[in-house]
Amino acid sequence: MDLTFTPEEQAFRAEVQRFLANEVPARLTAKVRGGQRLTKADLEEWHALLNARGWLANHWPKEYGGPGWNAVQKFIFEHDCALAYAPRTVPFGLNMLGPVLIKYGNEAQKRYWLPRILDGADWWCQGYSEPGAGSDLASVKTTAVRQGEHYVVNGQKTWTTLGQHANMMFALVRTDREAKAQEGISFLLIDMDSPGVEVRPIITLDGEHEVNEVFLTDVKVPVENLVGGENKGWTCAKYLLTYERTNIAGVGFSVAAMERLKAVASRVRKNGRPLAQDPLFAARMAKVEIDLENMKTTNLRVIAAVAGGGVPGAESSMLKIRGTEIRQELNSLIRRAMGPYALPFIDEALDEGYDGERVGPAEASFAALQYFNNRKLSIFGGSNEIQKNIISKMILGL
Amino acid sequence: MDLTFTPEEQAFRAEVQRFLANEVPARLTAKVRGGQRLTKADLEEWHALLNARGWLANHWPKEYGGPGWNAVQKFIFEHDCALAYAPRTVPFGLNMLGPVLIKYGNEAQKRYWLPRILDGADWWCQGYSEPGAGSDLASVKTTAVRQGEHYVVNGQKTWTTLGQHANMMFALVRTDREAKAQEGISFLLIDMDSPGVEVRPIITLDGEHEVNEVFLTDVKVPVENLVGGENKGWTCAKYLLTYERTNIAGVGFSVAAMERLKAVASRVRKNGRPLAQDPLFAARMAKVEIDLENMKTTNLRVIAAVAGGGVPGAESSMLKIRGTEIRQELNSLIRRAMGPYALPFIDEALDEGYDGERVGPAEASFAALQYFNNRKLSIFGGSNEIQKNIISKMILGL
Amino acid sequence: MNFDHTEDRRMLADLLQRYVSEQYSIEKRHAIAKSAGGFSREQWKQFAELGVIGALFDAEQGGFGGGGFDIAVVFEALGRGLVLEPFLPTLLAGSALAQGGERWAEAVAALIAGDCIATLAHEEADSHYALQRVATSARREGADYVLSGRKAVVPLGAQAELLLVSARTSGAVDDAEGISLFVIPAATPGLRVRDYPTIDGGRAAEVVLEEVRLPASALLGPEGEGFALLEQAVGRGVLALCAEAVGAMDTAKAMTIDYLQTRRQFGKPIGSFQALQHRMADVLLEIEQARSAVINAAAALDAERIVRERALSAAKYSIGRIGTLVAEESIQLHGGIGMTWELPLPHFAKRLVMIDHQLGDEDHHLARFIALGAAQEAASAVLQSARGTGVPA
Amino acid sequence: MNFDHTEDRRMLADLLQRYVSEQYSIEKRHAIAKSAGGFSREQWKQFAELGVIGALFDAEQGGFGGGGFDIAVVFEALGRGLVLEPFLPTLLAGSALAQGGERWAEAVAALIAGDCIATLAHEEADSHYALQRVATSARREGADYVLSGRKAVVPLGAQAELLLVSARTSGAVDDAEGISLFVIPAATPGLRVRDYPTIDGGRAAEVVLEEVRLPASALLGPEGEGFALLEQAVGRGVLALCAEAVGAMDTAKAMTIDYLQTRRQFGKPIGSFQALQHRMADVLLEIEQARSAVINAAAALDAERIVRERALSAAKYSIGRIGTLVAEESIQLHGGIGMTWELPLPHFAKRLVMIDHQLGDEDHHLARFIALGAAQEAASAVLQSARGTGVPA
Repeated sequence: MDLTFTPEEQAFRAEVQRFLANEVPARLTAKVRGGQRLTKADLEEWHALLNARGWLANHWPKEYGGPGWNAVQKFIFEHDCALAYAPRTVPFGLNMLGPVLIKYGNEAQKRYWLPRILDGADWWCQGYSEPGAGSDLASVKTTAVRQGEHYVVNGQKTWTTLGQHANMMFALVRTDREAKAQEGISFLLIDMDSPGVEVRPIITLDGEHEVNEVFLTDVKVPVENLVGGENKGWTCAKYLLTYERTNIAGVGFSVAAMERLKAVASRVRKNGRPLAQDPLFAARMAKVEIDLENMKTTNLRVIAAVAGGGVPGAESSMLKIRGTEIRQELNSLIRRAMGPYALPFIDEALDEGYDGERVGPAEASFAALQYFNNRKLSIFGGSNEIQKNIISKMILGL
Repeated sequence: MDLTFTPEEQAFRAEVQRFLANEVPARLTAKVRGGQRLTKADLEEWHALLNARGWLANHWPKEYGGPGWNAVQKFIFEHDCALAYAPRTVPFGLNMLGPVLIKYGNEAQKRYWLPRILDGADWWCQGYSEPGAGSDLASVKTTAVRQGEHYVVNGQKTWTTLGQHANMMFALVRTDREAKAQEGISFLLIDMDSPGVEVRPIITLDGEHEVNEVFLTDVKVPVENLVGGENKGWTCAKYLLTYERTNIAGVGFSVAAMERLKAVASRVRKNGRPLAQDPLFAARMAKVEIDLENMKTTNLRVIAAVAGGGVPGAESSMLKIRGTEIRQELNSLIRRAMGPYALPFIDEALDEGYDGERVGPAEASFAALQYFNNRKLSIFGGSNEIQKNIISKMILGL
Repeated sequence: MNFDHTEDRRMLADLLQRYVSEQYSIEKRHAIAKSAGGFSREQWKQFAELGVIGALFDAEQGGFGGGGFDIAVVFEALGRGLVLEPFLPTLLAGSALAQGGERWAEAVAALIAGDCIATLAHEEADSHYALQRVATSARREGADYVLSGRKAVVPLGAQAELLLVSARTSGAVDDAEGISLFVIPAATPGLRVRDYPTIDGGRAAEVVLEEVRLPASALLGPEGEGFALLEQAVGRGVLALCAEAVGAMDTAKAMTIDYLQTRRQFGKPIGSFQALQHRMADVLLEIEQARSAVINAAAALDAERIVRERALSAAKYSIGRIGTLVAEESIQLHGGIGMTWELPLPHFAKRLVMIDHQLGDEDHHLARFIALGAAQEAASAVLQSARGTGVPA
Repeated sequence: MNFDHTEDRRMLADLLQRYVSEQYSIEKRHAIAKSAGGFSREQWKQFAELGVIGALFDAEQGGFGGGGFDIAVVFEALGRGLVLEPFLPTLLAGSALAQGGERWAEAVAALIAGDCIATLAHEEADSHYALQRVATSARREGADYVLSGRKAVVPLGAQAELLLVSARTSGAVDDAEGISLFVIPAATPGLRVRDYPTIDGGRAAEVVLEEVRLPASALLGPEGEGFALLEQAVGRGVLALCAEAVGAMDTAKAMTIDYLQTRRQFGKPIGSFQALQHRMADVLLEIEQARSAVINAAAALDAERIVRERALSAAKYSIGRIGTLVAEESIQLHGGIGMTWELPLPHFAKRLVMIDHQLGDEDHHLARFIALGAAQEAASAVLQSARGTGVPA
């Protein structure tokens, strides 16, 4: 057993760090560090940079344009990106649709859509959730009726993250109304510019527009946009959901947040001393730091098991639960560290180029906001309650 | 709203405190304070003392020998008894059977049994739980078949606390095997000296003998020992279970334990200072102290609501849950305060008259033991999980 | 012992609760929050007419309440509707002013009538809730005082007509002694205010004092002895925030129970899932503990200092911990919908979490509770040894 | 990065696990615990022959292991069966002896062969886990040392033939400097031992040193410099306890899962109740975190001091917290039956809780982790400023 990186892994890491240090525009990392909003153009710029380097679709096989990294390399990359305050990538095309197309798409679909994910020609969004369905994904109500060479789609999707930027959506639709639950579902690629598609913003509790409702009224979708065969969509859906994500624990984000927290707590003062020396706050920090140190190794153990041929099952649910709890706790502590300065909410300060007077510590502009926004971590992507159901099902067999 | 005691309540309290200071043998309070075992004779002595004063059956109406106290008086009495390290009373006759007889017993039963509870002629134990039933009390399997002027009882009871001392047991038995669950149950008074009654000890994890199994084989019970009518036993059972107990939160015990904890933490030293000044330990102590201060008022609010004609329902479940959690936390902290001295386990030191060398702080002889023993608090008397079911049922109506 | 409110207090509570529930919808609240000042002067005047402001002051001060339970019932009712009007700054500044004697009676009367808005400008960038930390200085120049410094996150600092400002006339930055209180009209030269919204829908401001020259008559109470006044006023504010939180918790609880009962998933109401039931049971239980903490604090408001301040810190600690729990659990139990602006629930959640950032958070008050306890024990040890009675080991 | 054990280590782990599960039943354990010495010499000899003791020492010391992961796999396997034999005292005393050079090689060989029992007598009544607190004194008299003091809760203090005792040759009671280590045969005059059982089935003793006269050759390592040796030995003991706890957790987990699957209530297996499922899921998740903590500590055992000690304290803190959780939850999920002596489960629970009382509890190690972190940051700040690179704000 050896927790240190091999010389090859170290060399790889050095290469990643060089790239991050030299090639990511300071403008972008400054925005991430400052908790500012990333625009569509920012995200496209970052995708293009990674694509130029061949690192964008790092989960894809080499033949489709992936870099051919192993699990440890992917972990290193995502970890160091977070530490360098690089932007996140948008996962809908890269991590969700891509693997489904690679596994279930036909040749024409692969040849057409995969390169467009890489070069940014398409911005994908997700059409999984429906109002009132929540974690019960199989209760799809949106229908698709075949009429000649088209499906005619009617229904409503929700929680469509960044759908306002998307020109394409992959969606679960019901093609057989007689079939039960998971049968009768198909996986369709829908052009968002088609007549009958309407995107309405959902404003979240922090006042931000990140998610959307999408209304689909008599939307015509060519039959060649069906992936995996009619009524076989649930197979694609499940594959997408259980698709191995090295980053489900978000360890990189947590490591970055931990560094941030330590820096804040050394800067902010209480009773004339750094907050980091306040016994109660120090204990909170140490507890989450230890939990994170443990999680780093738990995460790597799961990655190692997968690389060795194992399949992450209940383990990835554990990573999801504890990983999001740690991120949320770190957000909480950064918020707490602000003291009364958690209150101010200066909307303009979240946009690039803001040059108004700052209020409070540097993190004050986003600390409470990120805390509230990241309550979503334990809800979206399969709520932590659903993950506990999975764990007990797989372990208790009940 | 006024949280202070009225002059009448203060006078009553002074009277109770005088009694406790002057009339409880120091030998008994020393044993309670030192965490030593109370013998049958000790408990009988304490009952006799209270009975002489007319305070033994403090929940009973005056006409049956109760003192006629209101809810606040009962609370004051139990609170100050705990603070004075007075022994506990044995609840089976006083708090369980007594109220059932008063409500459902016939005149002859009341006239015969109630005085015997007061004067100690009978030592009662409980025949509710059965092996494999746990919190599902209605699944009684012990049968009672009427034969002439007797019932013939067969079956097994378990978790019979202090059954080794008892000469009488009140038991739930099934008198109609065709009826479903709660129907067909009867409430019987069984003489433990009858042929066919066998008591076997259950040794608990701390090595103590406090609970028992009771085997009943062809035990003949006279029909006049039936309380509340054949097949009507569930009514008695429920009444017994929901019978208003002012002391379900155990606030008195917790207040005494809190005092004890503070004294220990000022005496034990870490890094040359009292443990009470260690920031982490101080925070643990303060948290439970605040929780207890809140619980005191929650408890009184429930008592006041009952006194005002309200019925404690979900509230008494809340008191049970949080009350036992607080007691367990206090036990934990006293254990923690022992440091390495939580380990020694000198059995003889728990008996009266031990004059061997003491090891560690005064509390070391029982701190870990009480901690382990009191894990039962959240299990027995309706587990805390069952209490949460009750709360959600009554509030969520599901 | 008696857990019933007086008839008057119960009537006031009922009246205000009904008023808030009927007249202060979440839509109205959003509109008020977005308005220029962040609260409604008209609404404020109505509250004054209902006697709600007066309930925070005693008869001598021109009100008809002013006890711990008066503050508690008023703020609990306000919390149920997330009322934005300046009750807290009025209570903070008004409590201190009302202690200042005859000279300030007129100002207090104006507050009670709803004709004047006052606030307390006390916290500073580095104080992180420590009450005695005051770097803002007030130096004597002839008959005047000249104040310099910065005050942080002052509630309605830009809207108030009167600012009650703490400044140091002597002592080191952390001394309780040497703090003086000054009453400053908003228009005073040298006062610079930076107004901003807060994340829970309110308004606050950074207040900069640049050589603000004040006549000696601006001083409230004796020079250098402002701390006791400050502590008492802040204590009332702490009680108010705690009660407000319990009101907000009750609303969040009702909304969450309603959601659990009506929302269906996997073919059943989600409230039928035992894991969620048990978590909701925990939430209910904690809210009852929070309610008791507020009762304890209200009951202790007239007790001797250590008893009073310990009960207040115990309450604020409890409210900080439980408020955050209730906020997080009620969002989580709602799932995605609990994250949306459209629902009233998350606005209650935001307010609950932000209450922990006002007048001292959970950690601050836990540490303070410990420190006050140690002081209390030291004092009683001295007393006991003087009496010749030892604490039993 | 590599998460597989070496072939040798895996074989040892498998062998020992099988041995413990087949040869060390709970009945046997109860019998051994009740026996006069509290452990079985015969059993100990068998462990020696299996090479398990040798696995705790490296080749230079006469063993064939001695690495962090060797300690971890051995103690994890022991924890699965609650083995009572003196692995921990042997590791503690042996690790220090093995650092003492040639002169102690024979003693170490006897330990490895299972022919001699040694223990570490270090803690004192007032130390409450603080490693540097030593009041026991050793004064020089001619060529001899004379030791006086008391040692608390010494594992197998009455059964060991050799006691490694810490005593102060200089410095104040809390100084890390001035601590010396002495090797004392059990029969030495002036050594008084009070033997007693422990609540988790083991044995310990109070050791009183009354003017114990020792030759200078009894000194292990240089005079006054015993702390580093002590810290390293205790560090290995901490790792061992953590690994033992993970083994015990695994057994408690398996028993609880089995119980949830088979025990029926209200007509269903109790494992079908969602609230219990979610709590069990939490327990599983925490155990995996505990396992990772042990891996981190084992991997850091040869790292520089602060890194090593921080990982050890992080592990002991994690194990203390999680061990208690696993103990309490597995009893609670078992219900009443979990409270009975007859069941193996509660004995695992007792051991898990008591591990938190050996070599520093949860709070002690959390505070130590914080203090070491502050020291580390201070050191790296000095280094950084020397290099002229600042930490980004």
